[in-house]
Amino acid sequence: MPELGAFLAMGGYGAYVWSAYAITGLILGLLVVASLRARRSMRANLDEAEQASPRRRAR
Amino acid sequence: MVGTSKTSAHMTDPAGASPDALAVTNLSCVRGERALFTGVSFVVPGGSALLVTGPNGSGKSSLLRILAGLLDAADGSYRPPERGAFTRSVGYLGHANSVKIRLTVWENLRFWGRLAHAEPAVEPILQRVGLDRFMDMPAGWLSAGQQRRLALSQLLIVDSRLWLLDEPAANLDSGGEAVLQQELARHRSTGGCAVVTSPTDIEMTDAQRFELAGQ
Amino acid sequence: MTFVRAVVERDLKLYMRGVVDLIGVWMFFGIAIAMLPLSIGPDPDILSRIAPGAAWAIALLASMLSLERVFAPDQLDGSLDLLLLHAPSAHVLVLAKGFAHWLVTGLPFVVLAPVAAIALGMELRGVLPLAGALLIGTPALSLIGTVGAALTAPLRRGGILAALIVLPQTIPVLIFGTAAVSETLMGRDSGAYFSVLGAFTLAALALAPYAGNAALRAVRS
Amino acid sequence: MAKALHRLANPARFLRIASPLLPWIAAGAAVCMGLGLWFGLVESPPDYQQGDAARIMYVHVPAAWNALAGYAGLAIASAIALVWRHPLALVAARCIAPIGACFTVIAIATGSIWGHPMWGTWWVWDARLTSVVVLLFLYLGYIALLHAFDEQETGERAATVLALIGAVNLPVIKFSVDWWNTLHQPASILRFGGPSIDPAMLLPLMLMAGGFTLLFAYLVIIRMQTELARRRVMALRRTALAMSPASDA
Repeated sequence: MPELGAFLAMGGYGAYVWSAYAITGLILGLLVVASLRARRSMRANLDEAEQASPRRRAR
Repeated sequence: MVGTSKTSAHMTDPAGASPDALAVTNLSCVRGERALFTGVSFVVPGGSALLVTGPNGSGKSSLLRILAGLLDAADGSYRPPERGAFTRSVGYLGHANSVKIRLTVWENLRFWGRLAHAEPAVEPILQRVGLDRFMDMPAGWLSAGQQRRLALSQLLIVDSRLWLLDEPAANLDSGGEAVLQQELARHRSTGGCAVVTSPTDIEMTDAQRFELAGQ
Repeated sequence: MTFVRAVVERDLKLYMRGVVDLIGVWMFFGIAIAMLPLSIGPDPDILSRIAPGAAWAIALLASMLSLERVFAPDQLDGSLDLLLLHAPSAHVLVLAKGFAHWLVTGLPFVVLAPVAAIALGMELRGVLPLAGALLIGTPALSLIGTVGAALTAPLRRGGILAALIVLPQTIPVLIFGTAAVSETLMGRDSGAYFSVLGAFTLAALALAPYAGNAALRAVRS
Repeated sequence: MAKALHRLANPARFLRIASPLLPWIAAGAAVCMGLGLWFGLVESPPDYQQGDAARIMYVHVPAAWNALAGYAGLAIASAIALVWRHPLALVAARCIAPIGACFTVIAIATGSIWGHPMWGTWWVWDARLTSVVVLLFLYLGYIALLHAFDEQETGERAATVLALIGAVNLPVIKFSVDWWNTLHQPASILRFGGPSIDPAMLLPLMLMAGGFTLLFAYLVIIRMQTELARRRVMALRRTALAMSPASDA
């Protein structure tokens, strides 16, 4: 597939272009995953704390 | 949520206390999301003293810091007594001694004396608290009790009407306590008033009591 | 102003009683300058070119070393409360503290930095511009530094954090301070750079008291 | 204005408004970035000078814009926190900071990668890159100060003051750095922006910028939800502690 090859080569700048996009994707991806995970675990904590609390409040 | 603090020193006082009294109305203090105390009200007339007791963390120090103007109240108001014949309205003796261990005893007090425009009073006051013998020593050589006396002398040199004393007897030896009681009595006899905190109920001649329960 | 005088004199006395720390700051400056030829190489062309800038940058770093002595000791022993109670306003206290800090870590570099720059190969005609630029610019550094010191006053080891938050704020002073010297050395008219540098110091003089007051209010408890 | 802010400042109300929006923001970010990638990597022509290396622009520039806009947001939230004492503004500010710092790191990394084929070295102290580095230091200083204090509230107040100082000083820093750059390096090789940009490149750039901005907003809301939940947990634990018998100290 010469087209794909040319696309990946990016006119000789492939290494630069793809590494830039990879770094961006990696950082943003990690950020999203970490944020979602932190929210999930904190919500679990919150449920636990509300279960334990004597006067239970509606969420 | 707590609204913006409005601690004006010149609000009209509903208790109708005389101008030489400290009037505290409905004072609240919030730390983070925790209320240290709420709805604290009292009047300390000239010539009298109030002993504030309560467990650690009940907000005794915060109460004094609010009254000294070092901290904002979450709610409520207070009105310090008018200066009258005194040089200042409010004087404060904090938990810490404000002593510079690298300066001599005399240099320590002289600095506060300069700020209070009372330099000539430095040596007489050092005599009154019994530190005149150590005048030229670095304050770091003093014992904890003697450093507390030096902190007390810093309060004396300001000549203020309202004394705010945060656990003044902490670290004081028995001689120092006698000096403290003597100075308090003298201060009250000239029309001054005082708010004193202590972790436990202590001996204090005809003082009002106020207890912060802690929440 | 009795208050300013009293505070500045006391702070100077305290700095001098702990003069070992101060000498440490000045020695840091000297050693860091001496490290430059050792790391960069003794090439006089390179060294003389970087001399004014290096002197400026290292003087800036050195003056950050003593930021934790501006407010933290007073906060620790309770003096800060009393100073605030005695002060006509917190703004005045910030100015007095900044001035005392400048006297021990700004003013000395007005003398030390030209000497260091000559040691690095700067021409003699750069001495006056460098000293002048430092004289005009370092007060701004001390004032900004004082605000950083106020923000970190209650911290046990606040010195590094103070430097970390203050250094980016001092970039304009560093840029115009070094440019004023290098432009003079290149024989160009550098009056404008000195003016801008002076404007920075005046702006710091006008704004630092407010920022410092806000900082002290923010961290007290 | 102030009243509307007050209404939104209620954390419960904020959650009620923001939470349903979240999937839409996420979808918008995904669509924008997907289209942006397609147009940017496939449809748009290579730059006549820089060739395909110019395609790095479609991640570098939106990251840099958002890094800067994030600091503006941080400063605005701090100002609101200082003036009106809105607790939600403090939450917003502390949640913006790490995200803004990450976007700044992206801008620096991609700028460096872009610079290598253009300049021949990985790093050139040009005005734009230097400004972004300074921005990173401002973010890091804010975060460091925020977490330096034992009491969270004190750290927040101190960091708020720092954010505002930085916001006042940032234009001066930017001006100084720009000016320093013209002094030392008359011509910058890296040129983009301005009205002269090819429309075929403008479209993906705008799409990516929109996508990055929506992603930024998405992350901020998620982190604010987390932080608000954490505060609620702390409050519940504290009341539980206060209500428990004093014997188990």
